[in-house]
Amino acid sequence: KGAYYKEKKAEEEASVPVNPDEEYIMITTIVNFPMYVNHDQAAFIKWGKRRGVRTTVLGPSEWDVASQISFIEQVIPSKPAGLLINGTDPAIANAINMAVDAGIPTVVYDSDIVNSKRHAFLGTDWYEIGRWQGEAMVEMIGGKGQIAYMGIIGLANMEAGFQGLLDVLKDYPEIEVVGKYDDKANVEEAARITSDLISANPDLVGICGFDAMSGPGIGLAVKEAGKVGKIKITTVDTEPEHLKLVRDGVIQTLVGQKRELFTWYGAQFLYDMVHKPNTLSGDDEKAGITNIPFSVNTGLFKIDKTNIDLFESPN
Amino acid sequence: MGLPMEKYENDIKLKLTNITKIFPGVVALDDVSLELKTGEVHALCGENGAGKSTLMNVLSGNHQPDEGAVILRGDKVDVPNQLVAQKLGIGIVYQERSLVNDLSVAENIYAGNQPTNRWGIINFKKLFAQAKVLLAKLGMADIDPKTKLEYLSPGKQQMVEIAKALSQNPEILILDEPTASISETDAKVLFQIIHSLTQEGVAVIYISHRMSEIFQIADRVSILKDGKYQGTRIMSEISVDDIIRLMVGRDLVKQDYQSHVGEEVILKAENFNGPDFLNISFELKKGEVLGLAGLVGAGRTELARAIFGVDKKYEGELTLNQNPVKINHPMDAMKLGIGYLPEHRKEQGLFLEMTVEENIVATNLDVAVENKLLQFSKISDVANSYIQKLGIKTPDSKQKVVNLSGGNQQKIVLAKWLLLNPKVLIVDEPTHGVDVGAKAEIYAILKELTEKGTSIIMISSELPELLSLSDRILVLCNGNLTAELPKEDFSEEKIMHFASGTKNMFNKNSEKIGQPVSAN
Amino acid sequence: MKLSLKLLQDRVITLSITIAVLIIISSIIWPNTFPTFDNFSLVLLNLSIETIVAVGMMILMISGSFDLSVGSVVAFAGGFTAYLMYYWGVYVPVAIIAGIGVSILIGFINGFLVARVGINPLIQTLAMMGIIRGLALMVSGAGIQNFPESFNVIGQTKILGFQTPVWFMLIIVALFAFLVAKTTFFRKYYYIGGNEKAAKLSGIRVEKMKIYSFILISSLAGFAGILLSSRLGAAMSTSGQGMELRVITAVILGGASLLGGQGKILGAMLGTIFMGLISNVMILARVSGYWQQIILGLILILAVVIDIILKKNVGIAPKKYLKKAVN
Amino acid sequence: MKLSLKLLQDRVITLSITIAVLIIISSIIWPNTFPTFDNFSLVLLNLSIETIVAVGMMILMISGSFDLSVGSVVAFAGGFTAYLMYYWGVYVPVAIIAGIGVSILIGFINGFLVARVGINPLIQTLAMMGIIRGLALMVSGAGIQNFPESFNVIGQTKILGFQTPVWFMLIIVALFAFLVAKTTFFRKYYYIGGNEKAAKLSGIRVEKMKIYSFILISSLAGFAGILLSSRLGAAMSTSGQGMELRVITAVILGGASLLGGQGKILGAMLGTIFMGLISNVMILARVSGYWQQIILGLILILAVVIDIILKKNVGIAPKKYLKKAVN
Ligand SMILES: Nc1ncnc2c1ncn2[C@@H]1O[C@H](COP(=O)(O)OP(=O)(O)OP(=O)(O)O)[C@@H](O)[C@H]1O
Ligand SMILES: Nc1ncnc2c1ncn2[C@@H]1O[C@H](COP(=O)(O)OP(=O)(O)OP(=O)(O)O)[C@@H](O)[C@H]1O
Ligand SMILES: [Mg+2]
Ligand SMILES: [Mg+2]
Repeated sequence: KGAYYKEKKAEEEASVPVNPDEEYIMITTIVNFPMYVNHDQAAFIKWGKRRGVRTTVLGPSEWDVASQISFIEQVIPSKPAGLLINGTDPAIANAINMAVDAGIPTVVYDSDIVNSKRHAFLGTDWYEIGRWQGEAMVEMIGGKGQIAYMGIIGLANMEAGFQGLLDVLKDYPEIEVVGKYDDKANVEEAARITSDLISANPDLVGICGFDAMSGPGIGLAVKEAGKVGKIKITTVDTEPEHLKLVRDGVIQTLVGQKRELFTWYGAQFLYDMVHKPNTLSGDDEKAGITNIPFSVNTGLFKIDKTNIDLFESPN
Repeated sequence: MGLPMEKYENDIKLKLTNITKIFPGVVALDDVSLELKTGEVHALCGENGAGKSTLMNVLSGNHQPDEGAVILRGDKVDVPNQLVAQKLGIGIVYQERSLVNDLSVAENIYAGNQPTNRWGIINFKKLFAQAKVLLAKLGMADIDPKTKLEYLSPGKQQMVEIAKALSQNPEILILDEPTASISETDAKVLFQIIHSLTQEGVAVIYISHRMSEIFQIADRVSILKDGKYQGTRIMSEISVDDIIRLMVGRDLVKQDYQSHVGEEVILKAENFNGPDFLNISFELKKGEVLGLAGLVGAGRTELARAIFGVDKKYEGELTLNQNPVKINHPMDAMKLGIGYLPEHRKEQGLFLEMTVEENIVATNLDVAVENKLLQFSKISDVANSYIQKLGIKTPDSKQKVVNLSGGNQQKIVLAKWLLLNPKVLIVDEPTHGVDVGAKAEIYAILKELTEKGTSIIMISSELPELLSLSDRILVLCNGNLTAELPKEDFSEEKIMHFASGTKNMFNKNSEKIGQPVSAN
Repeated sequence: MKLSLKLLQDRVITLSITIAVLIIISSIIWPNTFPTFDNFSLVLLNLSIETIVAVGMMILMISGSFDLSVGSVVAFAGGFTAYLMYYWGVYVPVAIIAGIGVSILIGFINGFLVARVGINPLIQTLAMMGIIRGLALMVSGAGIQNFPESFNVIGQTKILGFQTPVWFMLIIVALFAFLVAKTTFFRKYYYIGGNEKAAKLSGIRVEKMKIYSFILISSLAGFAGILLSSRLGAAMSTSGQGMELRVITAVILGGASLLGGQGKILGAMLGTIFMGLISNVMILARVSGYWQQIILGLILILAVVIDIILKKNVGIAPKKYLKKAVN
Repeated sequence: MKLSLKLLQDRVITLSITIAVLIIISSIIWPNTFPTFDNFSLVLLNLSIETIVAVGMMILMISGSFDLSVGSVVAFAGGFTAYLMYYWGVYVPVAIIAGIGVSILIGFINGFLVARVGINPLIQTLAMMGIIRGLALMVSGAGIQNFPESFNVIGQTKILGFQTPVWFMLIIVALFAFLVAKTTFFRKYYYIGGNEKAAKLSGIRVEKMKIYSFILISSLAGFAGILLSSRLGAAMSTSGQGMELRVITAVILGGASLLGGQGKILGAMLGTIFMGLISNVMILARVSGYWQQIILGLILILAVVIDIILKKNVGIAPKKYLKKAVN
């Protein structure tokens, strides 16, 4: 009898009609940032197509958290089915709460906004990204030598990453960190800093990069200085450029983030909050239950010479 | 000077027929026709705002006429822009400055048409050589054509303007108040050049407010009034008063002013030293008009600027009614009741893009303040009262100053200072480019001030006005005080002697001060 | 007729017209979402911070200068105040005063080096922008949160449906609109912008006045930054990035010119309102990705062209033209 | 003596002195790492792209204008060329010509709208900056790579120890230094910048000339962008971001003024070299994190102050002074 009951539910579920005007909105910052477009947004839009619901991506074109907040606030009146928000900075907490209070299912991805009322978070711990890079680097350089690292200074997630890296390195007294640099997510800047670093520190052995543009920039400068292989590079993200640089042996280790999963499942969570396939009580709302996971760590993955062939670039 | 005309027996070089030009609110030119003969010097007279410059701007392609035609050597031409005018052989010395500070003298002279090889590469050697010749021709052999223009004195810069026009060796040369800011000597050079040009058949249109000049060099004169053509006369058959009557529509009462010099010394300067002047000491009495004569670049303006606290780089004691004062900023001077009407109104006197009324109250916004707040109605009232008083020609007090003619602009600068009714007023070239009528009015205003007890220091390069207005004249030469002349020994040649340094009353400080940067 | 034409000379009028048209059209397209009190109050809230800075920028540009360091000052003042409250437990009012104090100091340094020493304002304020951004990173690093409630209320309270920043904006705009129009002190900036030499010869203490204008914009930026921290309940070292250009754009849209001598305070607010409405409309239209930048750019150009066309109907346009071309 | 003082009026000289001093001191402090051929050639390589743009910016600023859209044009031209080669398999030379072609078009639009229609250059080029950045994202959103080798060699070949971009930079600087110094055509920009009205009155076609200058900078930026793609072996939609301000700063350091009429092409290169050396030296000095921005700012100010002090020694300083303060 119980079994029969379950099946019936399943059939109903399958036959829930989708409303094509049901709109799910993703709000990020630097909305045109290639890494976001190619991973987060691509997966989100793909999900929307599969589900037959409307997906919209909004956000300012610069890294401008205040503006991202204004985007969140300004879409709330239009009562979207759900909001998928890039957790760029703790400062967006108020805006998130505003959405939650307006009764809009709200999921945060990439970095958690702990002090907010968000219904769910999916992402990776940036601290871990730092640790992974650190461990890979330590192994490659045999625990000694000069290294430097760069990213966008002042961003909460980056700083967490830097911390992770430093925490690994501090166990290796023979490793000297020559400096922390701000490449402003700009290839030319990253390249300039790197080649200056190479001139300034002839026996530099490694560089760690933390934003999507660090890798290509560092790689370019290392190539141009003829130091390929002599200077080990670990960095984040898996753009075509990154993969190519790994294939060419310029970058040794990439730490990938499974960003597609952030938004695919993030969107799915929102959908499930709306359509309540699984109710956990007579009235979840009254019971104060959200019927989706509270926090999901999608985990990280590593790309290096050993597995690069499995990642074929779109180009 | 009728000679060239007969030589080219009356063949018409240029005809302007029924030219009309309308600006918003103003009919600048109303059906003006003009004939220009080969080899003549044709003077153009008219009050400020009569339309002289506008007519010339039409002729040289800077304005397009609303009606009328330009007929050059018999066939109708249209002059869409300055370049075409140049090609047609029309050269012009503008009333306003058309030079660039950051370029060399030579490049200013040959703006846009430097000598080049066939790939458009400038031949600087040739450029500087040509410029040198031209400068020499204009009596400026001492000036290196490589000098940056801004290092030249305002007067010399004006000569460069003239050189620029001549460099295109034009068939028709327009001179729009060329002598307004140059010295007598430079003017003489210019007149010689004009003469020799006419011999070669060049026709010259000469605009000036200085009657003496016109009678000196012109063959014929045409008169404009409020944009309307008043007729053309042969110089030999007309008198100054006739011209003025045609210009102004009435006779000018030519009065000579009585002095209002009091006893008490208002201002006393002792051993003033600065980059452009040396050991200047003088006294100024209540109600006195103290003339400051000198060649352009003599350092008069610098002295005035020093007293007024504009340029801090000078030393010397200044006493105002017996108590010593230190002036570090024009505001200090104004608080002490000293005013300064600067020499180059467009650069230093006016806010061209602002309205007439805003300009008039610039020195003293407080006149329009009621219980701590500005009242715009009051600004207009004050302004209008001065527009009346000085007879400033403007559609209304809200007109932008940039659209007014030179003379009216000058009156506005003067109004700024009357507003302050200062104890001491320094006026630097107060009648630059001002028509005879307005001049007379300005003289009257200045005298009226002295009557009320204001003392005036008057810098002027126009000796006649200096002689007629001053109670006493100081002559500067190259930064040195060379003479102090009481009214009884006023005479042009005396002053010229002291001004050019051939004579010196106080030989005590005859050591020359190094010429300022201007020289090299 | 003549009057109406003359009115079109005033950017405040022309821009108001443009904005009105924009509002009407949007209300027709999105009758339920656009012309709502909520929407407008949010639009105003989100442009309030920039408008407060724009007021200072307008005064600076009237005097013929500008300041690129405002964005950094916003971040630094907010961060510094936060730092004092969070790490040193300084009393809220004291911390705020300190935050505005340092902003004034920054403004003074800018003003002194530009007006007295004679450094080109672009270089000076650009350099300052870097320096202060660095200091902002120093004080607020990855960000500071958890302020005393008494601080958060400043920017998070709602009065008559509008959140406090909106009220602060309105007060500041009204105040300075009044001062600039009605006091001799602020009037002098028009003369300085109109012709600096003539202004000096008319007895205006140009250098001092310039220093004051830099102090004014810095302190407004500082206040804006503190207000932002309070509104967000957090201080970010990245806030205010790129604000300088957005503000200058708004102010020029509002009638200022890089040459100086022109502009009204009200114009500054209209400029930011126009920009704010555009981005609001684009959100409602769900314009996304690169289209956002493309369309924003096109609208900007369009807005200015409309303004020029309106002016052109009056004879003196060609000259206005030339002037603009020089700006 | 008098002569040497006169020389100090020329920013090219004063900046060269500053750079020389910087190099000497650094060579003393870091004898083995700083004064090496590798270091210099890398410094030059990293400033080559910006310098090519700076040449165009210098000419534009001599004429009294500027262009904020260059950074976007760099990204777009590079992306567009890459797009043609990669997706349509267009022949390398054709693709390059096309890339420069669109840049010329962009420049024409900027120039036309600024010079003829009379849009304020700041607004116009800022708007264009957004539009073109959007287009850049459109063509090379994901980033394009794997170009034909014949394209990559353009920017990746080494000749006499210098990589090709350095040579392109030197050629372009030399070429335009010559043209601007020696041809009537380019000299005209000094008249336009020095006194636009006077230029018109002297029969110079101001509007046409302005349009040409915008076309020139855009095509230089386009070329720079293509060169960058070739050097990177990839086209990235984010490249050139923030370049406009860095270039303008370098050009002003090199002697240009926002008022126009001043500057030499060589100055533009000296400006970028100075900036490049500073960041190089800072990394040698182990300056890192936010200290980089702070110290860079301080050095910028210092450099200008030195320049002013050098000039001050000459009599006419006060006049110059006044000018600067206005810039
Ligand atoms: N660009 C302009 N816009 C509007 N009005 C103008 C313009 N240029 C000149 N005017 C007006 O046209 C009239 C003639 O001016 P114009 O400069 O030709 O007089 P002028 O005879 O040269 O006077 P002056 O002897 O003072 O030079 C004046 O009323 C002036 O206000
Ligand atoms: N506003 C100014 N700023 C700086 N230098 C000036 C200024 N005005 C004049 N000079 C320079 O000062 C020097 C003395 O010229 P100045 O004008 O004082 O003599 P002047 O006798 O008044 O001649 P002018 O008849 O031209 O007024 C000249 O080299 C001139 O270039
Ligand atoms: Mg005239
Ligand atoms: Mg003088």
